[in-house]
Amino acid sequence: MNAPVDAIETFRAETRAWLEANCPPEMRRPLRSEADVVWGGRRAQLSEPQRQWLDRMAARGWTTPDWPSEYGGGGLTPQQAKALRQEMAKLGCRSPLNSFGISMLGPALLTYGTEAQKQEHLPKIVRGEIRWCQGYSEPGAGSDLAGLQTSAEDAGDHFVVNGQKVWTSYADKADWIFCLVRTDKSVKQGGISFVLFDMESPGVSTKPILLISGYSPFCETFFDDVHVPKANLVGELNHGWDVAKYLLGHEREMISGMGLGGGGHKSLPEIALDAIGAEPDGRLDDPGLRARIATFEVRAMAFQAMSERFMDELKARRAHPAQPSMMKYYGTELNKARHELIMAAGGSDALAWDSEASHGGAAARGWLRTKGNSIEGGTSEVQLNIIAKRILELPGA
Amino acid sequence: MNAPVDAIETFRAETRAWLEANCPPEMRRPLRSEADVVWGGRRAQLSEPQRQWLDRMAARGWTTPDWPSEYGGGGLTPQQAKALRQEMAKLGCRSPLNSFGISMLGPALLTYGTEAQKQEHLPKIVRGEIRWCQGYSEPGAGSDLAGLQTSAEDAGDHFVVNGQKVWTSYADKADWIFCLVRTDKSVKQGGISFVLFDMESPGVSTKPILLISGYSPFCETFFDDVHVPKANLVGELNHGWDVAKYLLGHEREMISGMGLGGGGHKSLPEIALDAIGAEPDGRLDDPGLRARIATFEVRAMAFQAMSERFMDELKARRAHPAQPSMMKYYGTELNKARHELIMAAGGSDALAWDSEASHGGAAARGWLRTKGNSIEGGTSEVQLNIIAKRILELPGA
Amino acid sequence: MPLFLNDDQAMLADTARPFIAEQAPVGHMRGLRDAAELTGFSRDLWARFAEMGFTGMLVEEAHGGLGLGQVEAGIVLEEIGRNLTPSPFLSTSVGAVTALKGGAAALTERWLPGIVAGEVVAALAIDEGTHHRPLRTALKAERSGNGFRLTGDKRFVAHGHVADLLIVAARTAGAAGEPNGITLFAVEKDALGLTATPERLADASLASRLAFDGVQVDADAVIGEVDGGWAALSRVLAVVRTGTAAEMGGVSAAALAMTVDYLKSRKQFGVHIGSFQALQHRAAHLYAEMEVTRAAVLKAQQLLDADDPHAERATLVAKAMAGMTTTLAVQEGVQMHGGIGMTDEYDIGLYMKRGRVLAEMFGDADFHADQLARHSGY
Amino acid sequence: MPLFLNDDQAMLADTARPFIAEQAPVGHMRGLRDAAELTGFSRDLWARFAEMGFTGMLVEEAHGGLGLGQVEAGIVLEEIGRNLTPSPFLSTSVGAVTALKGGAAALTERWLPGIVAGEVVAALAIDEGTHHRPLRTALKAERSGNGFRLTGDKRFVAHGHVADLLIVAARTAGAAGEPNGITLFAVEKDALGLTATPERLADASLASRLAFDGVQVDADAVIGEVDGGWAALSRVLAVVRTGTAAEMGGVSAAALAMTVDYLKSRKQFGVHIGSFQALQHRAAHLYAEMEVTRAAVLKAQQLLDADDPHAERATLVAKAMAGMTTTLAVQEGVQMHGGIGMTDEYDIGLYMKRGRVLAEMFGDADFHADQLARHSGY
Repeated sequence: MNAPVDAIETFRAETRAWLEANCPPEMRRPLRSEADVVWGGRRAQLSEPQRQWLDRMAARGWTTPDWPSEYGGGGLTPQQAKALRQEMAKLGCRSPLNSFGISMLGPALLTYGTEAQKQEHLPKIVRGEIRWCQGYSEPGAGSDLAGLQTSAEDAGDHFVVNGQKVWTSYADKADWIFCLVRTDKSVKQGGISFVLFDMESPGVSTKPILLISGYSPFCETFFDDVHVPKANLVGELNHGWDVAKYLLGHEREMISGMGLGGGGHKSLPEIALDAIGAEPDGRLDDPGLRARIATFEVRAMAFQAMSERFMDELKARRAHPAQPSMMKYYGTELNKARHELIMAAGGSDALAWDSEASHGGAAARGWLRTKGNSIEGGTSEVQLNIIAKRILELPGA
Repeated sequence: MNAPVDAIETFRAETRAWLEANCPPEMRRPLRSEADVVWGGRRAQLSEPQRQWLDRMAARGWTTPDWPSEYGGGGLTPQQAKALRQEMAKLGCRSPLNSFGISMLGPALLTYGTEAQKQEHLPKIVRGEIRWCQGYSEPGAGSDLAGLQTSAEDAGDHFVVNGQKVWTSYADKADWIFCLVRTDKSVKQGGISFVLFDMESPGVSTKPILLISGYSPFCETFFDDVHVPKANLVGELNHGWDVAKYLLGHEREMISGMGLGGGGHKSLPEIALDAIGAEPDGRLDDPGLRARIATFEVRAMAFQAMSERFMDELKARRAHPAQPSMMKYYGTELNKARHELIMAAGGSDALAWDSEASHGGAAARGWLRTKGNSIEGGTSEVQLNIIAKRILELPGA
Repeated sequence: MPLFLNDDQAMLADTARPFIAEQAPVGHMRGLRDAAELTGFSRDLWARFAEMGFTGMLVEEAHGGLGLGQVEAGIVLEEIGRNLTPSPFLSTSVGAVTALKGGAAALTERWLPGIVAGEVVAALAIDEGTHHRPLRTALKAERSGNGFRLTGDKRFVAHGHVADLLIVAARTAGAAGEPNGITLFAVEKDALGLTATPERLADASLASRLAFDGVQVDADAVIGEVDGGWAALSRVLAVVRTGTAAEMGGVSAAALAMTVDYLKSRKQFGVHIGSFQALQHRAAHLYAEMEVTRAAVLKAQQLLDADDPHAERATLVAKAMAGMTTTLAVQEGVQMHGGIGMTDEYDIGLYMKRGRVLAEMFGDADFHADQLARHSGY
Repeated sequence: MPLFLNDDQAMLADTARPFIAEQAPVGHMRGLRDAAELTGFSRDLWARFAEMGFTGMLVEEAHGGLGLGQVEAGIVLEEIGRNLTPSPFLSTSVGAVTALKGGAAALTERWLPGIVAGEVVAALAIDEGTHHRPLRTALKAERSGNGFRLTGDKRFVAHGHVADLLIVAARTAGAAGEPNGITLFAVEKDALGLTATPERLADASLASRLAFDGVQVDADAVIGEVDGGWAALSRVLAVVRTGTAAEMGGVSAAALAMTVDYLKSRKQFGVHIGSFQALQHRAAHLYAEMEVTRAAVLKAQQLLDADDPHAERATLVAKAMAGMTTTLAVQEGVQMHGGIGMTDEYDIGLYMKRGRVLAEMFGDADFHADQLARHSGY
């Protein structure tokens, strides 16, 4: 299966040349704030370079490099996809498209979707035409998905959905939702199905939740007699858990990636040196902070190796099925630690909330945003429970 | 109740003068190893300065400054006792006598003992004539004292004791034991009594436990038909728990005191500077270790204030009854942290195990010894359970 | 002196706690924030602080104050922290009053009555870079005419845009990094050439950047000795650092209380989440850190009040501990609240923001631990 | 190359694990310790290492070795760590072999066959102070006759008292702290003027202080370039630091496994202590640290084997992570074992001692984090 080394090196060289020729210079600058991230969708407002970069990458299927080309994906081997990622990182290319369609729904559809569902939805995800959101959590349920209340009643060729979701990421900006609904009230663990529907369907409404960061990336989402065609059921009726769990694993992978920082941002030592300066011998002029940053950098680089190992093991189907919990736990805790250090490095400047010089309080708001990393997608405590039970096989209480 | 300030200052000045005149110079040098600690007892082998220092202090009752003078104690007020401690610390005077009699049994006898018991035992504790050990833990019971098995059967004017204890501190060197025994097998929580007996009684045998430090401060202790006069019952029959709990509180206080270090030892920064040296501007020439030591010093000084506050609150009967658990937890964890740093500061020298230059591996053995601090006298986990339940009033599982 | 509040102090706490909880609970701060209020605090509340005697509590009785000490100021500050009350109390009634005590009679007469009356607000202009480094004070004060001309910038000056009085650390001699050559000035609002640019911080408080463009002050604006201001500045820093630590104690205490309440009420998987042992242990650990920190802060206050030579060390310990403990308290608070802890609607996030600002103010835990190490000779 | 063991490496692991577990389990180390054995390891076992090909696994096939790399050496070292096996494998088959690879043909021919055959044991004489500071090498090597005279002291030299070959870092020019002027020497046992004083360490291993009292060596004892030994020394340090990290991986893995077994079997208050959530979370956290550390170590090994320019950085990360993680693993191990963890009878304490020695060896986590910071320019 492994491509010979020289074939990979040829691919790498061609890729680099193509990226250099096709990635607009604006798309090779560090992201300054969350507003610079391209999410796509019907209502997306992209700058010219963003649009160019997205279209060029989508044309090659490189917004989803390892998806099959029949659905618009890049059809790359794991080695090629890794080489592409590495070359993009070297040139500082931004990601052309961020999307829950790519990171969550797509893999689930590839595994559980019907051929018609794949043909309908995957190409639009690749091209960034449809923006997806996820409807899992409900008020009062938190990490405990078993208490799911949103109901879908059988009405012949469609379901009638009623209920309320919470923590729906960007529901107010999304075009479609993938959603867990209860289709059988007589059981607790089963009886849940995984459905897709358009957010413009009659009866759908959203209400943004103001977060401590001052942003509203999440919504409360309400369903009032929403009609969902049965063709939009993914996987088997009453077995939506399987799809959801598969997808949660992918979500944890994605969130755990945050621990790596990077993504074109200034490095933590750079931030600190800029804000604080150096002693004559070049050491950061704050010995306590320097020691804490150095220890953090050790962990961050080790986690970078771990992420590489994890991806390699996943591809080779050697990863422990609960390993995504470890990655999610470590990656999100690391990302929180990074932002605590960014705040310490920035000093009083990092406390600014809305000044222009602070890019609208980017440091402080980014810091507060990361506090949710270890809550969303299963809290750190839930991940530790999973590791203890499923990997260490410690006894239940 | 408070003595006027000038009376205290007079006492302080007189005390200092007396200490300067009476504390032998050898007893004002830092302890080099555990062997320098005076425990007293029938078989104690004291150096001449140790003997002098003990006898002079005992004559004034200052081995137990705040015990009533009718039992040989110093009869000092809390203010005077504090002034004595402070003056001893200033002059670097060693403690004349360490003893479980002083730190544990004495306070319990003062509260629960009969007049005859007080008259019999307290003066000998003050003078270091009898060395005591504690028989609480049993094999397999650990922190769970309710599973106590050692039995004491009623045989008229005496009990017949059979069973086994473990983790009996210095049982092989002690003269007498205070011991929990089961006097009623029909109940679980009650049915336990607190008795005293001579370790030379027929049927008592001990077996030292070799620890990872290479020392054997603890023993397994076996009782085979040991006769214990009923006059040696402390407190009420079947209510030994009350005495034991009272005493455990005192043990926790004592162990928590370890976090303070001091006691004539070299300070952590001194150890580090000696082993590593300084940069030209005087900073320790190991920036990471320096930062860790500085953070530790912050905690240690804060805990010193906490210890002062705790003693003051205890004296004023304002301390939360579960506060000793907090002190025990914090103090022992701090002491472990101190010794981890001592090892890091000492580098390869601190790893030596039996060379003369290393005082017989004092650093490494001391470090390993501290690992037991957070286990003995109730583990850190047990203390945290107590804080959560009794202070924060969090619900049971 | 025992290391707990004496009867008078306990009585003050019994007064201050309900007073501030009623007059300025968290909703008070939310109101100012949501109205995008530009003063940064309520002048009405400040007047009521004066009625209570708080504004002048450190001022000697001869000047109309209560003649109390740092322990008492800390009691008020703890309640301010507990309720996230926006107030110029620390900069005015603790920082500026301490500075003025070392000044000439003309200065104290000029300013103290207004402070006691709740009519004057003061701000401390110390930091120049992103981090608190007072020894590196570089704002230039050159002799000029009957006084001095001040040139340079200050930042992170809480209440700087509305203060009637600015306590300014400036350099009259020597180089940045040297204690000698620092001079403290009492500068009046509206001095020519002085511009204050207020900036909203994460906790919704307002701090200013100050530009001194050749600001002319009279010689009697000097507090204490010319070139010899380091000692006076150190005294001011000792009390405001300790005061900040006391305020942080209130922030942590409220965060823990709120979190423990949540743990007792919230159910998941059918049981109260407060019964999960992992959370219990973390809450208990936090409690221990908070108790130890509280003792360190009280110790610093008592030593300051006793003019003890060890007070400075104790102050470093107090502010460093407060930094570490408050950070832990708010982090655990948000995490244990789960999703709702991330919402603006719940208060715990406001405590996280305030804790962060206070952790930075007058030096963070790294700074204070480093100072302690230098102090101890390593 | 994927970041997990390839098939050949997995096969080696499948061989090495039962081999070492059978030949040299913890009881083997206890036996040597309790007999107060003075060699510090078993020569019989060393001969069996040779039979397995381990001794020469890094030696090129042309010289009779297996021509393998750091990943493979790490596999053996992990098993050594897991079983606390006393062995000169790291200093001889990893450290000395790497040093000699950079030397003249005469040197490799003199030493490699003996190492491959399991007849030669080597030691690395690098540290001079209490802490690992190789740039500060000060042991003096002066030109004298046809060669050099070595004067000075070394310490913390594992196997130094029995080694046939000593790899010695010395200074031929420049001042302590400068990379230029360091020269590596291959010094034979029994050289005149060389005294080794072995010392028992906490983990029962023996490390020596070496006194060089004008030890005369020929010019061909120089490994590589005179004054240019820093590069060679850095290569040696990179592999032994990574190797030590691999051994520490075995120490942590065994400590965690032993602790998890204990948590599953021990009952208190009527339930398995492994069902207490607080302990579960701590064990799970430890697992995560260990997985991440394992990845960092493998990454360093792969980059070293690929001669990648980022290998040195990865090595710093690997040893620093191993230091922190192993320390956590053995601390949690002893604490969770409770009282019996404190007894010599149980193995967990032996892991704590070995972990501590390895954490110190070739630089602790503070040192490596500091190096990484300097490397990154801050």
